[in-house]
Amino acid sequence: MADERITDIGPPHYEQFLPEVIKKNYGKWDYHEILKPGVMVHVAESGDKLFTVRAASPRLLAITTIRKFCDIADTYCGGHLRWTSRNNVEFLLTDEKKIEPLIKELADYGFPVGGLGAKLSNIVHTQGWVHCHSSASDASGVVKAVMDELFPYFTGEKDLPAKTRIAYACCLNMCGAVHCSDIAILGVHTRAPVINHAELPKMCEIPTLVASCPTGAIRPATVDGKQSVEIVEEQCMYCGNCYTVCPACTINNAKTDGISVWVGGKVSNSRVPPKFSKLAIPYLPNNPPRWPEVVEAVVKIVETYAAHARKNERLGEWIDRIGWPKFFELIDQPFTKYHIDDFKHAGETFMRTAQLRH
Amino acid sequence: MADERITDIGPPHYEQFLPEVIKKNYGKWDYHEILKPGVMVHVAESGDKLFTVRAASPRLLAITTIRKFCDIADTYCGGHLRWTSRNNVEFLLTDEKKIEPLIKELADYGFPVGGLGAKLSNIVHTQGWVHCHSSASDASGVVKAVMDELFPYFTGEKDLPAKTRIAYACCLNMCGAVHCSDIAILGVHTRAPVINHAELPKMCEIPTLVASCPTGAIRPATVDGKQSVEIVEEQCMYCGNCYTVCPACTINNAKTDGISVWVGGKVSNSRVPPKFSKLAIPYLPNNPPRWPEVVEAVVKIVETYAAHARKNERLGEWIDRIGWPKFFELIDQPFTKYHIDDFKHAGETFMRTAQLRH
Amino acid sequence: MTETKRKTPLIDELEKGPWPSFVKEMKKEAHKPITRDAISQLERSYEEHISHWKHGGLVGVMGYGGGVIGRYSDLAAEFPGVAEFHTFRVNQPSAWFYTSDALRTLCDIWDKHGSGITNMHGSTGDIVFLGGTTEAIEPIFADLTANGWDLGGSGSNMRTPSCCVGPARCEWACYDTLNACYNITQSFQDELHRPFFPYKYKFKFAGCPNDCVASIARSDCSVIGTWKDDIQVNNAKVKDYEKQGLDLNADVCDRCPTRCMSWDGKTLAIDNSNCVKCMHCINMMPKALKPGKERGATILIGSKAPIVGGALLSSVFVPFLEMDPESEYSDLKELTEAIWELWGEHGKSRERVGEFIQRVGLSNFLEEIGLEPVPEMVMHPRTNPYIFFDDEIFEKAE
Amino acid sequence: MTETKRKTPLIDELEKGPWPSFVKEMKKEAHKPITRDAISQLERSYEEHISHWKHGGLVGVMGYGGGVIGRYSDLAAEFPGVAEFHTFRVNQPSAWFYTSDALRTLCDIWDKHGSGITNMHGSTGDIVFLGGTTEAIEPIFADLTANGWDLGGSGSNMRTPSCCVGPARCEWACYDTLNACYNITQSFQDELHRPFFPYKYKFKFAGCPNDCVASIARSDCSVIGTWKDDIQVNNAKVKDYEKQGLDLNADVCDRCPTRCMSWDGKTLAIDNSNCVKCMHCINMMPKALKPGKERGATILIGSKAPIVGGALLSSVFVPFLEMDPESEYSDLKELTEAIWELWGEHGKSRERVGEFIQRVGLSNFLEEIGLEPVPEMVMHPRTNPYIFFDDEIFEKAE
Ligand code: SRM
Ligand code: SRM
Ligand code: SRM
Ligand code: SRM
Ligand code: SF4
Ligand code: SF4
Ligand code: SF4
Ligand code: SF4
Ligand code: SF4
Ligand code: SF4
Ligand code: SF4
Ligand code: SF4
Repeated sequence: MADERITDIGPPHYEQFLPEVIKKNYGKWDYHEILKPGVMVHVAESGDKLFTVRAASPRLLAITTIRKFCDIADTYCGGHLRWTSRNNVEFLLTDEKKIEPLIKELADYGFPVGGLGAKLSNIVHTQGWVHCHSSASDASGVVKAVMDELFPYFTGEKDLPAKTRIAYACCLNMCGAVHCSDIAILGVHTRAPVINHAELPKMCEIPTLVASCPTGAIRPATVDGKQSVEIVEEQCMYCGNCYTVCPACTINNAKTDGISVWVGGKVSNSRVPPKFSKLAIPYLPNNPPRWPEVVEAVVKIVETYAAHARKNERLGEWIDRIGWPKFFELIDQPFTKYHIDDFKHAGETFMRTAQLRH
Repeated sequence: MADERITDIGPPHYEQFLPEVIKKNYGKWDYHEILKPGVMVHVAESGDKLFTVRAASPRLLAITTIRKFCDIADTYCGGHLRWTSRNNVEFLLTDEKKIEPLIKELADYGFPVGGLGAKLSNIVHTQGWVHCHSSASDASGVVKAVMDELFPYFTGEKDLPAKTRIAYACCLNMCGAVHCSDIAILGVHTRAPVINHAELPKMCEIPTLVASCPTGAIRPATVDGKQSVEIVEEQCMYCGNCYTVCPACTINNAKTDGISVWVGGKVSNSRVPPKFSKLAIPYLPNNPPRWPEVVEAVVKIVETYAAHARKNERLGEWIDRIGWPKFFELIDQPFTKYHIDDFKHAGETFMRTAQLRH
Repeated sequence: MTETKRKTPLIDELEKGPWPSFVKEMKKEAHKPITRDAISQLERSYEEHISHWKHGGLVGVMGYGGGVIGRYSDLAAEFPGVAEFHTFRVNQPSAWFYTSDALRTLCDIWDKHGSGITNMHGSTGDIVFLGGTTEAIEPIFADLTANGWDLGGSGSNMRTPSCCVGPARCEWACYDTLNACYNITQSFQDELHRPFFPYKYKFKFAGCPNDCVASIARSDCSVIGTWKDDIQVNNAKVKDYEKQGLDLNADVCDRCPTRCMSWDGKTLAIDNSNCVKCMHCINMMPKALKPGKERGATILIGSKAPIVGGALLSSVFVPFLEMDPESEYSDLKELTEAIWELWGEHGKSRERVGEFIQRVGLSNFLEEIGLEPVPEMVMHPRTNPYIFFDDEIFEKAE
Repeated sequence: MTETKRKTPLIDELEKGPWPSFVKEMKKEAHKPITRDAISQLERSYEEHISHWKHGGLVGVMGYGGGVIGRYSDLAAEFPGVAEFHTFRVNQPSAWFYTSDALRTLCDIWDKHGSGITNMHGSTGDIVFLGGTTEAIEPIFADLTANGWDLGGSGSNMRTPSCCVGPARCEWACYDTLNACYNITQSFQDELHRPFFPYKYKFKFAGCPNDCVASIARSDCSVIGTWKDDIQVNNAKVKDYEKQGLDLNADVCDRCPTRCMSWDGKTLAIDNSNCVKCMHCINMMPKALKPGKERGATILIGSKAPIVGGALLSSVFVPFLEMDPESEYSDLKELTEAIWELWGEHGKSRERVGEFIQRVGLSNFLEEIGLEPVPEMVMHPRTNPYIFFDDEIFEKAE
């Protein structure tokens, strides 16, 4: 019956989207090699070769662009392409000769290639002012401003010691691997939510709201005869969780929202276990459209890392080797009271050894 | 006035107790060398030499013995001796020829020398049944039983990879560096305190008592019309803190008290930062006078360590190198649910990497 | 390019520069009124330094609890095009492989019903259709399903699983990530679409410890490929790398976390019993080294972002699990169902499974789901003596 | 040997074996009734697997709040000798140096008034007189002070400070531990004897990072010697160690925590800017290497045993402090007084300073005592984004 509602079919099976060379050599790849910035080859046990050309993407794509990618894929790749876990787009070829024309066409259309190997890849990011209500800043705009400056590290024009992963999130919900990135840029609210006491009783359940606060800053209260809540300002650290569960607790603040910078996280198990990113700069102002303070700070960190770290040393491994005091000195940023943890497991981060550089 | 009470004079000034050679070379020592088990020499910049002979001690000493030590010191050391931070006694000589006769006299009196360098030193320990009310087992007895077996590691007859520090405490108060020892032997209570409701109101302040419990297991309750407390047994982890603040909460239990073994702690900042000891064996029975299960387990750990570790590798460094799964396999002890932390910062000990041996 | 309602000098600034511009992308669809208003409202945010979106009420597809994120403008009067501006999370195919045909179909659907702007992809992995009205929800869904596509997850349910490129293109894949991801997604369609958990539950499948989908940081269940036996070494090719300038000692052996390798100029000796499968040496020499042949995965549980109790990385639950596609991953599914049952019953609202485990204690959690404790689950045994003893200890001690 | 009241077959067992026997020691004083009963009661504990001591009530020296630990037998009827069996903590001299004369005086006092058994020494460092009656307290105290000795600490006060052998015999002492220990003890006599803190407060002085008094694990204030400038190297003597069989690479350079050294067979090159003063290389070659010349100490605060919030190691407060005896340690005293004032006012009863700092937050604590935060205080900056922002950030950001 044509009218029957189709549900729960799940995603299409991936196999139908795989190029022939992959179907044939599935699970039988022998090795890979990076041929030039943005281009690699995978060689199968059979001897077959699969070339990948990786192009930048702003992640936010118009269907116009996607259709253009389709045309390009038809021309060079038998219609085959994929996206990566960091939102780059990869074109999959078997004919080595088509690589250069493909790269040229992509470049002409505004999509440079790069980000492979020990390079800066795309910035994983979130919605920001384009779509999210709780964003302390825009996402795509900050990413664009930073990547314009760090562009040579993506294309390979400038060298890096190892893979470098920057991530951006527009609020503490951190929709992205911000908490485990070489450099994390994070929008922060810095003021307790403002409560709309008139709307609150209609929109929110007070017990859920009270329970939502990690520091217990929210207490039930009667305001103008209405059941509502009050926030103990000294206990609030602006996580915005109350705003998520109750729209009447507005956390956004045009004047005081800002951006923090975190460093030294990683995800891979390579050499050292995965690490969280640590606070480098607690607060920078929110200056659209190009966030010059943020861009400058991030560029400084990348340049310092590029100049000082050893080969295959991720940013966090480098800092662990030289020590945090030296890191703050090199990036020319102050160490402040905000850098010292005061959350649940704070004591676990105190320096409990006399092993120090003097 | 002869009758005036003298107070707050503090300890005597140390200088009056220092031998001449020390006064002369104070702060001007050049180097030291271990000459043989239990004997070392310190050479001053001036060329002067100070010999130290270190003898074992049970720490609990009769004044008869101390007077004997005084006689020995008079004979060989111009009356000079000291104790170490691990309760060994050190005789300080300038005449090298007197070393052997001194060692002989000490041995004849029952006090062997050793414990210097990469050896097992004395076991730091506590009161036990000799003097403390909250002890889950005796202290001196367990120490004696263990040291009798490990004796060759003290005298140097058997080799060790590095300094090895065993400590013993008779309850969770841990009066000694038990929590940072290569091997820690710890008396444990394993049952919730029994409350003497008749005595409690007379002896203890209920709010203080309730506040003393780290897990909040104690609640005010009225029992037989009297104000007292009740203990939620499932929440009690037998720390004995309530007993310390209130004698009417008896934690000692002849049937169920026992002994646990912990490994891999250290204090020095040498090579790796100081470390806490970690649980190896949660419970062994309390079997005086020789605690065979405890002795056997500790000897097994020491022998395994001696056989497997590298030079200058403390026990905890060795385990970190081979991994905990291998350690449990080698010492032939099970890994149980008790080994997994469930206290405040438990999550910080979970294995948050795929770096594993398979 | 169609005119927006107002000038947009601030965001226009972001059309400049070498990195592809999201503003250009938005403007490519500015012929649609909805998109035009989205652009104008964005300019307004740039002027005022604040978001103009409001929380969504409950919007969604009939019978599904997730897949659509409701969003409304707080400037609806001024920008009526975005009065409703919901997103649709379309479940991506394993490892984000497409054909141009398939993509064109998706573009056509989105062209017909929405803003024409997308995220390729959302952070969880979905294809995100960014900006559509409430009215369009059912029609979009009908068109999607008619063409073989379905929605992904949102809300307190299983979220859309994702996986690395794995055996499709990577020589290091220790199991078939694409197959596992597809199989799990299909098997748990109900849990994906109909929220009944305390909070979200994410799966990510990485073929090896390089973890190219960040599974250990971003999924409640992280499935990371690994191996049991010896690393496969081709010494002649190791030598080739050396000739090409790789410093075997400084760049490989000294960087091994357990220092279990050594190189004498001819043979790379590996003490495989101390190899922790970190991948570093293999990464350095893809032509010369390969993971062992006895392959499977480590299952780790519990990672999440900071809300509310602080961020977590996943922690080891099953050190080594075979991942034979023939088995349909029954062990993993059994484990998952046991976890869901326990957490589903006792987890608090908005408590991720990682936080739940910390609250009830890992040992208790394991006991309830019937998993034996093994030392691989912890970095080290407890350091505090606050042990809850059961009666069994007295028996064992005898 | 005097007869005890009853046979003691169990503890007699512990007279055997090569390690010196505490039972033999006790029996050496068994001519005293009090000691005889202590032995008998101990045998009883060995039979019954339980302690027979009871909590002390308030016993002590007039005007002092500490120094005596009250203890009573719960079998007083059977063993009247130990009905009261208190301990006396006598403040030891710096680094436990004695002359035979001084020791004989102490023995005579204890012979006259008590059990004749001691601990040389207690875990905090005191000379412990083990077992005396309430009646004997004042006479013992009078005899002690008349001979120049005083009691140490117990209860909620400063506890008896102790120190390593330091410059008296050790070539690595980076400051005068004996002098510092003596000076601090004397300066804070009131705080030592008259409890007014929330809980105990311990000082330990170690001359270098080897920390031979376990200060970092066992004292609220750990003073650990260190240096600022370059390690003093005598390369000829390094070579000698090599000749004698030391493997410079494996045993020294590879074990350096920051790998900041290398040895080419002639020169030991040290990148001193990355040396963390761990002592390892110096420990390995006392004749060849020495700490630098610009010496002082690191001040760390807060270590303690597990009760109640879990054990803690001390953490860095002042990375480097000069420890000139001429200064009378005024900086350290100022810091200490600031800490005592804050903790004294706001600490909960039975809350050690380390726990207090964790409760109020290190940053807040530092602000209150007027110490600037420095990165040496933490292993790494915070990982969670839960920051309490003050208004000043907006100014700074401009
Ligand atoms: C395409 C992609 C998987 C996918 O399914 O989409 C992928 C593909 C490859 N990764 Fe990856 N990784 C991809 C995301 C990741 C991530 C996840 C992330 O960045 O969010 C990680 C973890 C990053 C981290 O630790 O923070 C990741 C950590 C690695 C590593 C470990 C690097 C390290 O030493 O820490 C390697 C090994 C290497 O590069 O030597 C690796 C190696 C590779 C290889 C060489 C594997 C192979 O043999 O094919 C692939 C191409 C190399 C490259 O990009 O340099 N891949 N790789 C992802 C590309 C993202 C992008 O567009 O840049
Ligand atoms: C006498 C004593 C100090 C005192 O004032 O009483 C002392 C004296 C010396 N220590 Fe110590 N240490 C003494 C307790 C400690 C402690 C504290 C403890 O055990 O509770 C430690 C920390 C132990 C720990 O980490 O758990 C300690 C860690 C060291 C180290 C570092 C060892 C390591 O690598 O971890 C050295 C360096 C070495 O041995 O190479 C050292 C070296 C030395 C030297 C060689 C220093 C010197 O040049 O004179 C001294 C004699 C060597 C020896 O005993 O092997 N001393 N030493 C203590 C003797 C205790 C005993 O009777 O055994
Ligand atoms: C769209 C997306 C960001 C993006 O631009 O890609 C997103 C968007 C939102 N996330 Fe997220 N999250 C998205 C991936 C993530 C990830 C990354 C991941 O899955 O790998 C995380 C971190 C990992 C994790 O799950 O912890 C993430 C952690 C959160 C959290 C914090 C959860 C926590 O336990 O800490 C929240 C808060 C909440 O659940 O209320 C959240 C809440 C939200 C909400 C629903 C905000 C809200 O309260 O309504 C956002 C809707 C924005 C919008 O306007 O569309 N989002 N969110 C991602 C989903 C797209 C997709 O389906 O592919
Ligand atoms: C005598 C001594 C043990 C010994 O055999 O040497 C001792 C004995 C007692 N300690 Fe201790 N502690 C002794 C050194 C320690 C140490 C070691 C140190 O100072 O280096 C510690 C660990 C370090 C620390 O301070 O944390 C220690 C941590 C405790 C604790 C747990 C404190 C904590 O914060 O975790 C308690 C419990 C309490 O304070 O109520 C405690 C309580 C006690 C009491 C007073 C038990 C009580 O509640 O009445 C014990 C009296 C036993 C008795 O019958 O005499 N004792 N106590 C040590 C003092 C002798 C001396 O003055 O030299
Ligand atoms: S990080 Fe915060 S503001 Fe940004 S998309 Fe996620 S929930 Fe929204
Ligand atoms: S923003 Fe976070 S800390 Fe502040 S009141 Fe809301 S939930 Fe609590
Ligand atoms: S460890 Fe416990 S039982 Fe032993 S002396 Fe200290 S307080 Fe007493
Ligand atoms: S023993 Fe410890 S946990 Fe148990 S009731 Fe007493 S204070 Fe609480
Ligand atoms: S996680 Fe491993 S298997 Fe998967 S793409 Fe990355 S390197 Fe290849
Ligand atoms: S995979 Fe990692 S741990 Fe194993 S040998 Fe290679 S570098 Fe060492
Ligand atoms: S702590 Fe350092 S200075 Fe003091 S005795 Fe030990 S090695 Fe010597
Ligand atoms: S003291 Fe320690 S850190 Fe410094 S050079 Fe020597 S071994 Fe390295």
